[in-house]
Amino acid sequence: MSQPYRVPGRGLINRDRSVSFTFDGREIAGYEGDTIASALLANGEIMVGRSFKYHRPRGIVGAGSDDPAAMVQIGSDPASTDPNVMVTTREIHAGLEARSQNCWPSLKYDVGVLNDVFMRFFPAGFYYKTFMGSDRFRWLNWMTFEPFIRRAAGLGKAPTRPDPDSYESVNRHCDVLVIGAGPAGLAAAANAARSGARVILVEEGDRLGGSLNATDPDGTTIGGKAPADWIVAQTAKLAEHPEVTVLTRTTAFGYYAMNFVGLIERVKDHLPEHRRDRRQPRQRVWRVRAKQVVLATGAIERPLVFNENDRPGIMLAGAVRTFLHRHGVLAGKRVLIFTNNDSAWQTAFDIRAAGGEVAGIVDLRRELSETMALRALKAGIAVHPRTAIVGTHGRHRIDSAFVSSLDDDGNVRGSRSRIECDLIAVSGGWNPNVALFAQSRGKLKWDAELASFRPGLSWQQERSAGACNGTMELQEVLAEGSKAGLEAARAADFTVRAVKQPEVETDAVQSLNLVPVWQVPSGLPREKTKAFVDLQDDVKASDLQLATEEGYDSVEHTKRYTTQGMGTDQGKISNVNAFGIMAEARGITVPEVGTTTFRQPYRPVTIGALGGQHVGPHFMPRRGTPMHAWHLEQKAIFEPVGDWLRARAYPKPGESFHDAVQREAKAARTTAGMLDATTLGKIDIRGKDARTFLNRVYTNAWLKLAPGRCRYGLMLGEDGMVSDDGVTACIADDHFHMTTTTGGAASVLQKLEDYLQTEWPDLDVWLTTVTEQWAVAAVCGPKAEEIVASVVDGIDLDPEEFPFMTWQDGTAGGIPVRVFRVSFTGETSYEINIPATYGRWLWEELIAAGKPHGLTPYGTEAMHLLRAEKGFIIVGQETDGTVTPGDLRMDWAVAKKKGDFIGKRSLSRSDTARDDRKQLVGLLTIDGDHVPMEGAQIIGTAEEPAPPVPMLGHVTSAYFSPNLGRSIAMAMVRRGGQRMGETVWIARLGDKPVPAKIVHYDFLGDAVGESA
Amino acid sequence: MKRYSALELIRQGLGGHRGWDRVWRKPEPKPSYDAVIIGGGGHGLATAYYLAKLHGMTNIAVVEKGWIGGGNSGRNTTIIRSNYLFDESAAIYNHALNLWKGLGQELNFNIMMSHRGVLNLAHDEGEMRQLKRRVEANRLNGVDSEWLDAKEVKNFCPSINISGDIRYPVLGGTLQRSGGVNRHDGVVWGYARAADALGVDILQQTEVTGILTEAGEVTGIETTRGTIRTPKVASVTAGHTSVMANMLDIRLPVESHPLQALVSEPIKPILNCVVMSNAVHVYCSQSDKGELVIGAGIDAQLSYTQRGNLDIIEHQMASLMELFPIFSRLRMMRQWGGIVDVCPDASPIISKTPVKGFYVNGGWGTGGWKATPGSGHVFADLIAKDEPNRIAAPFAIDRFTTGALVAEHGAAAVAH
Amino acid sequence: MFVIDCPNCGPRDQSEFTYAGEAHIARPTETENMTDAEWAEFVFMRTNTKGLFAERWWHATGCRKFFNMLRNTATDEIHAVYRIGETPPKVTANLPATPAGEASIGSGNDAVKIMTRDEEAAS
Amino acid sequence: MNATLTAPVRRSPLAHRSAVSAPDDLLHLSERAFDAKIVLRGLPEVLAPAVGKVTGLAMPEATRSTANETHRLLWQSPDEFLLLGPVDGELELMAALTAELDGQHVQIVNVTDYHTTLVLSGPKARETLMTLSTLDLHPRGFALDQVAGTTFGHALGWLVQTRDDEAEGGPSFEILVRWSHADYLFCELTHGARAFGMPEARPVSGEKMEI
Ligand SMILES: Cc1cc2nc3c(=O)[nH]c(=O)nc-3n(C[C@H](O)[C@H](O)[C@H](O)COP(=O)(O)OP(=O)(O)OC[C@H]3O[C@@H](n4cnc5c(N)ncnc54)[C@H](O)[C@@H]3O)c2cc1C
Ligand SMILES: NC(=O)c1ccc[n+]([C@@H]2O[C@H](COP(=O)([O-])OP(=O)(O)OC[C@H]3O[C@@H](n4cnc5c(N)ncnc54)[C@H](O)[C@@H]3O)[C@@H](O)[C@H]2O)c1
Ligand SMILES: Cc1cc2nc3c(=O)[nH]c(=O)nc-3n(C[C@H](O)[C@H](O)[C@H](O)COP(=O)(O)O)c2cc1C
Ligand SMILES: [Zn+2]
Repeated sequence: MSQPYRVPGRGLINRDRSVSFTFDGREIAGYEGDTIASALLANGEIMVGRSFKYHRPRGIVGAGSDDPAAMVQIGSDPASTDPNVMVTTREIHAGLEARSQNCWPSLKYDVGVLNDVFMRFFPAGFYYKTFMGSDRFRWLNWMTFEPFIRRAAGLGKAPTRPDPDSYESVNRHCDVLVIGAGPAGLAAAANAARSGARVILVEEGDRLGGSLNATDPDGTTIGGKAPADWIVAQTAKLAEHPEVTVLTRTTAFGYYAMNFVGLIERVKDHLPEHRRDRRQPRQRVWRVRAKQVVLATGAIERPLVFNENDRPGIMLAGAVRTFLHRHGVLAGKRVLIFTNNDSAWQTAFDIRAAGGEVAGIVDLRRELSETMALRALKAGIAVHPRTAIVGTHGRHRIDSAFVSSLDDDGNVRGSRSRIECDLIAVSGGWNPNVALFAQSRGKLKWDAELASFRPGLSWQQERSAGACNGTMELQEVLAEGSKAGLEAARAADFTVRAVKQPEVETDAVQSLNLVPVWQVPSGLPREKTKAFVDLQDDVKASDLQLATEEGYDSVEHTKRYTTQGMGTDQGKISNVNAFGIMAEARGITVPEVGTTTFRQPYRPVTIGALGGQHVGPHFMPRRGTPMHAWHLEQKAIFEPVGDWLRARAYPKPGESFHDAVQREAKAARTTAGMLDATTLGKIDIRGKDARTFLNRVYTNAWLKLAPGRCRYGLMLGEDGMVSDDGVTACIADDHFHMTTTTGGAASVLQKLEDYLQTEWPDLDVWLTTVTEQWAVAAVCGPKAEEIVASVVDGIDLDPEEFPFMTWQDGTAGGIPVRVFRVSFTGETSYEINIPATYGRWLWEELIAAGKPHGLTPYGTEAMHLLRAEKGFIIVGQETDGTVTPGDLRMDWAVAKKKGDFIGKRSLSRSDTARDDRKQLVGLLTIDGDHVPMEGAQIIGTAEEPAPPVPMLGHVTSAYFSPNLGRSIAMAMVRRGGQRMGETVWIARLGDKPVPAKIVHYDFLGDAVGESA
Repeated sequence: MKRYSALELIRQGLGGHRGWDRVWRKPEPKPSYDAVIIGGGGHGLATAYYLAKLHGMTNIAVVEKGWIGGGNSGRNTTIIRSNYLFDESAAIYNHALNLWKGLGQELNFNIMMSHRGVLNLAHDEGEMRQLKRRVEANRLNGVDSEWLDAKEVKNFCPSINISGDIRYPVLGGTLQRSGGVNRHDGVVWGYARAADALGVDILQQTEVTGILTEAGEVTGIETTRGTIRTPKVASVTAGHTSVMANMLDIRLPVESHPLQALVSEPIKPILNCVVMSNAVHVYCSQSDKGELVIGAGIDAQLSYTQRGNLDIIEHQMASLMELFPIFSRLRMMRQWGGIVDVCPDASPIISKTPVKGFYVNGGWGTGGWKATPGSGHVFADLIAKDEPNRIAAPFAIDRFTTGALVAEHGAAAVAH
Repeated sequence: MFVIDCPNCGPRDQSEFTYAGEAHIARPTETENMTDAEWAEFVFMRTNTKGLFAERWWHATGCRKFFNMLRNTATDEIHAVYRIGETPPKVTANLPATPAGEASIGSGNDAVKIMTRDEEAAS
Repeated sequence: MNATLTAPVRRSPLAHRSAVSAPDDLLHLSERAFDAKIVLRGLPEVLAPAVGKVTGLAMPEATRSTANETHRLLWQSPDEFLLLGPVDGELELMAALTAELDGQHVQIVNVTDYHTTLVLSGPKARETLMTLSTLDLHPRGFALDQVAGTTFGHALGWLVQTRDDEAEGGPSFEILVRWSHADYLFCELTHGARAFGMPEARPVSGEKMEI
């Protein structure tokens, strides 16, 4: 394993540890500390994938998360394969499998390349202009073409099995969050740390130091130390402060309101399988609330936009340096430099210093600095001033470039000459990495010298330092970082004194002298020029120009029409170039063009990591009652009710759900049934104005309810619609126990607090929720009294003595219980409330006591059935937010004479007071065996006419009643209350409507049991 | 207007794409128009298009404070369906759906209308009941809609997890096969191009700052580019509906909330339809480009910042994991927010107002994209005739006074 | 997510709070004598202000108290919290210059991404 | 009393769980059930004399708690306090307080069975809580006797620090959590602490929901 592009003695990799992995099945050798990119490059591989639209070969361009298109698919396990992984950020380890993506059958021979052949017919937005079908060939429309387009689009492949890995999110508060650990960030963190502040330093890369790791170690000293030693010293200093947290492999992905910053830490992907700690998540989201933030995210190099600039082998000049110094890889044997600024010259010097060959420096500028030219001369590097690369050659990797000199107007002059090279290192300048600053809603300003945007006005508690602030000289970068660290600590209320800055000595090129050239002339007509701006989405300069000409000229329209910057890299290296080209096309300046919006995330974030630990079994609490385990043991069928899980029925072995419900419902009326009613909301209400309060929140009258008694109440919203119901008991003159629906418990309490605190603060009332203080077993049926009597002491349970709608205190096994004689079934019923911790005991005692009497536990389905037999409503089933008490024909529950109550005024609005509204009725199908579908619509004719069919209403509830031996249904029917005895029809899909008779909804009538 | 076609593409391709027409002009505002539409979103542009095309009102302008399509039209998850519960809603959304079907061809602009089918999932008894009620109402209203049990759901959309041991298992769902998604920008541009060709002036970067009245009647508008006289002003400003109405001291029952959406990185086809779920708050589809397009929930508070918060996204992703654990390793590429104008009954306002000549179309909240052509169509009718037609009438503002709400919470609860 | 300074509990994450709508809409008392339209004003109509907005929040997981908050809905900047029944304090906020426009900074929307010439000159 | 009954069994929400610990005493998690728990609503000045007399405790400042050997009083809001007392002592406590506060504008509610108490202690307790809570749980942000009602993932609870960070064994926190969230929270805490070697507990599940 020769690694022919590895440079001896250079790089911060561990040469003692070889690591190999596979790329498209071939074994590739590298070292610990390599990324896939650096290892591929070390082996002379530069092409890794195909572009999105034209399937053109794509190679490695950047050295970090700025790379636009060098992405692979990792792994082949259907559960854990990862698409779209950037080779420049993925560290290698044994067992890693990488595969090129978006190509078929192979990377080098891809049929999708046909798109490339026809590229001229596929300009920006071409799909808007075709595929819409024509008058003659309607079928030639999008539905016909879309499947093909879809298959060609997309990049990698999603896993097809659930993710085996876990994720988590954690919260942190800190005083100073420093983002980026280059020289600026390190200086900031060190200075802030001295104050004793809580500091978090985050670095996206695998090591601290940022661009210092990409600098020639022999050319620069900081405070007399080589860069690597300085980094070590800084790191050691940080480690001295217990309040400092340093996170590497962690990207700040989102800067949100109020200094809330999201970080994503890649915990284990860089490790081989056997070294991954099972106890650790794959990735972790840090949710950081920072008092102050220091942005030290560096600058991102931008390429030049020139003809045929997208071939593999064309790389950012800075990336070439990074691979050289960081990874000990010189990505080409013969490197041509192409630039409009000084910084790329450094690449030439570094290559020479490392013993590499430089094919020349092609510089667009006319004026070149003398010192630089001299250095080049000394290094034996040919310099071509005022020259442009006008084309390149080489199929899967460039082999040569064509250059032409430029005239005074910047046009191509004279003939093309060919320079052989296998790598072109380009630089079009540096863009301060302002993404997070912009996300924080700071305002950018245009910097003419950089020809780029830099931070202008801050909005949140942050400050930028170093290259992200447009400061490029190392000495100043350090000074700015230190200052930012101190200021941030002080702004977070810490005191700290400045210390002396280390001196920087460097022979590195620090000047820029940039002359912006947004599109390098090619001497060819526009349509013949393939000058790419966005290498991922295949956006060419000509696309931007065409969009502008067509009228999609605002920056946002151009972006959307061409998809510029809409790929996974979000245009990190390409956007500013694109803005420049748009500006030229429109004849205005770049700041006048403006920017598109920098949105979160800075870099794509794993969806699973955002979900964190709150997935699978941890998604939502499974709320259960104290008797829940008992229900589970009985193998009950459950249903989710909000976040509760309630037993729906208890089928016996071999029994169907339907039969179980029938059996349970029958038992409740013939012997005895028992329901776990714990989940009902319960509110303890106390105060001398409690009655007045109830009188205002319920529709009926409460002033005269005597202690010991209970009453049913309906609650409305101010819009007059029924929102909740329940029974409230008067415990004492100033003390009530309210129950609400299971689902309404939380919202009713909020609503009551709201009215008390904001509308009626003069009322002397306290509210406390006691929902889970009590476990509730509701025993009903002819044998209920006997059963309850054998468990509850201290109460005469005889219905004569303990009448319906009263309550009494007693004990069970010496434990105080409160028994309510309320009924949701119509049967004689005892709702026994016991402190929750005794719930399971009570339940089992009742089961045991009831056994000789045929006591049958019943679930919510039988409960629904039983209450429907008696015509009791369920809020949320009979009602849907559009139903008034009158619609329910429950006017009896609305006090006409008392004063105001919530929602009262709405009941007299013209529409609400109409007499032809839908009203609740009972329905008896003529065929008593037929149980209509809940939700079925009711129509007025025996045959279903063609749509639209006038609908009279719908079935809200329907059951087969075992106690009546036939089906029963409740329904909302237009003018229902006035149509007793009339026949309506229940519409059915694909079948004749079923006739049914409108009846009162108390199916059992007063013949059975108790009613309110 | 040069017609678009494959042939034209080839011709232009050979000629270096030099001969395309501008999609729309960049006119200077005229001193007066017969009507002015405020808001260059899908609804506003559709309104203008139908006013010009069907009512011959071509001396009109669309005034847009930013770039057309920059509001919710450019931010939505493009879910199209018409399976609403009440007759009034079914009428308007189905009207829209029918218009969508031929719209690309009518506008001569490919809006990439993809009728991939929309699944609405049910996870408990209550939802089943509600959804079945909707399916039945839809059927009788002539809206295509069918009930699928959990297995059928899985057959239709193989990437969904219907396992019984998730927190809220999928018990079934409804399917509207004619529902689907389209390309939001394409719709906006298609309408703009067609309206422009009919003579409508599209005035971008022009903000309406005031509405002029005399004796209770509209006489014109103030804009950041001067005064424009007109007897008819129609606000179609979505998130800013209240701001417009407040200019005339009209208060509306509307609150503006941030609503977020996000896209994943593009991947090869993995999700073949639109999936929406209420209990496990998810709505998701895959775009032609390959990204998963995922809608999040609204932030509770009102806000005009066009941004939302991370916690909403986190919860959204956890929910997505319930139904699509296979998406866990994919990555969120971009998230953004819109400002949605929510009405208390989750239905829109298409209405005259107490000020003669001032019309409001808004309150579409989280779900107005699907209505775009229908809304524009009936609103144009209202503006031209000064009377709402049968479809628009139920959505007049006075329903909040009379109580005749069109309470579509069940059908609209998941933001979409 | 906001940090909301609960008047009782101090600064807490927004996740502990429930938004409770526009503030200072008193429930009418003599409702019988109101017209349907007047009643609708109370029940449904909202100002929905773009700019400085008084709203109510409920510290649901903490003290369970409602309180008022002044927030600039054009930027989400929180200017004050104050108790129910109190009148909103006077504050200065960075408000949009036009009704539907954007605040000069902090809205995050299109118009305000880049410093104006005036701002550059001033800074 | 009915002779047929078995002796009452008091079962806590987490009776099916046992205490768990991470190696090296990094973390301990257990349930302490059946503390008497009483909500006192009323103004502090109204409550103070009675509380003092019955428990010997002073009223706590906002977001703080006061405690002695037998009782702890948590501030919950300006007019709401949660009194914790000896196990099984709630009825006596209720009676004593009711007697003392008779006729006052107060509310006294027994919520002993509403909540249970999770005790999380050890040097990694803070970090574990940070996986679920947005509070500033650094010692500088949350200290001994401090109280906060907040969310832990999707559960609600009241958090109080009952042992100082400097004490042997590290800080100790108690979370009062309602019955139906207790199992969720217990499991979430073990899940959040798995990096410290905590054995993970999985939420009880297995409810069959399809027919
Ligand atoms: C994240 C998200 C997802 C959504 N998903 C769906 C979905 O899947 N399906 C669905 O049906 N709906 C969805 N919606 C809702 C849908 O986007 C909207 O209902 C619909 O786009 C509204 O269109 P519009 O034309 O009325 O408004 P917009 O497109 O918002 O247009 C209003 C225009 O008015 C302009 N304006 C405002 N004030 C002024 C002024 N003073 N002067 C001039 N111009 C002004 C604005 O700049 C804006 O361009 C979603 C919304 C969002 C935010
Ligand atoms: N010659 C030139 O023109 C030129 C251009 C650019 C930079 N530089 C040099 O670069 C140095 C600037 O130092 P600096 O500290 O400002 O920048 P830097 O590039 O050294 O460090 C920035 C660091 O931030 C990290 N980062 C970026 N975004 C991040 C995120 N979202 N989350 C986490 N980490 C993130 C990067 O990984 C990087 O390590 C100076 O030495 C300067 O000379 C020179
Ligand atoms: C359906 C849809 C698909 C989108 N797909 C992409 C995409 O592939 N890449 C991308 O960068 N943004 C995509 N976006 C988001 C836009 O870039 C942009 O964020 C959104 O229109 C809101 O505008 P703003 O972010 O400029 O405020 C998409 C938006 C929508 C509505
Ligand atoms: Zn509080």
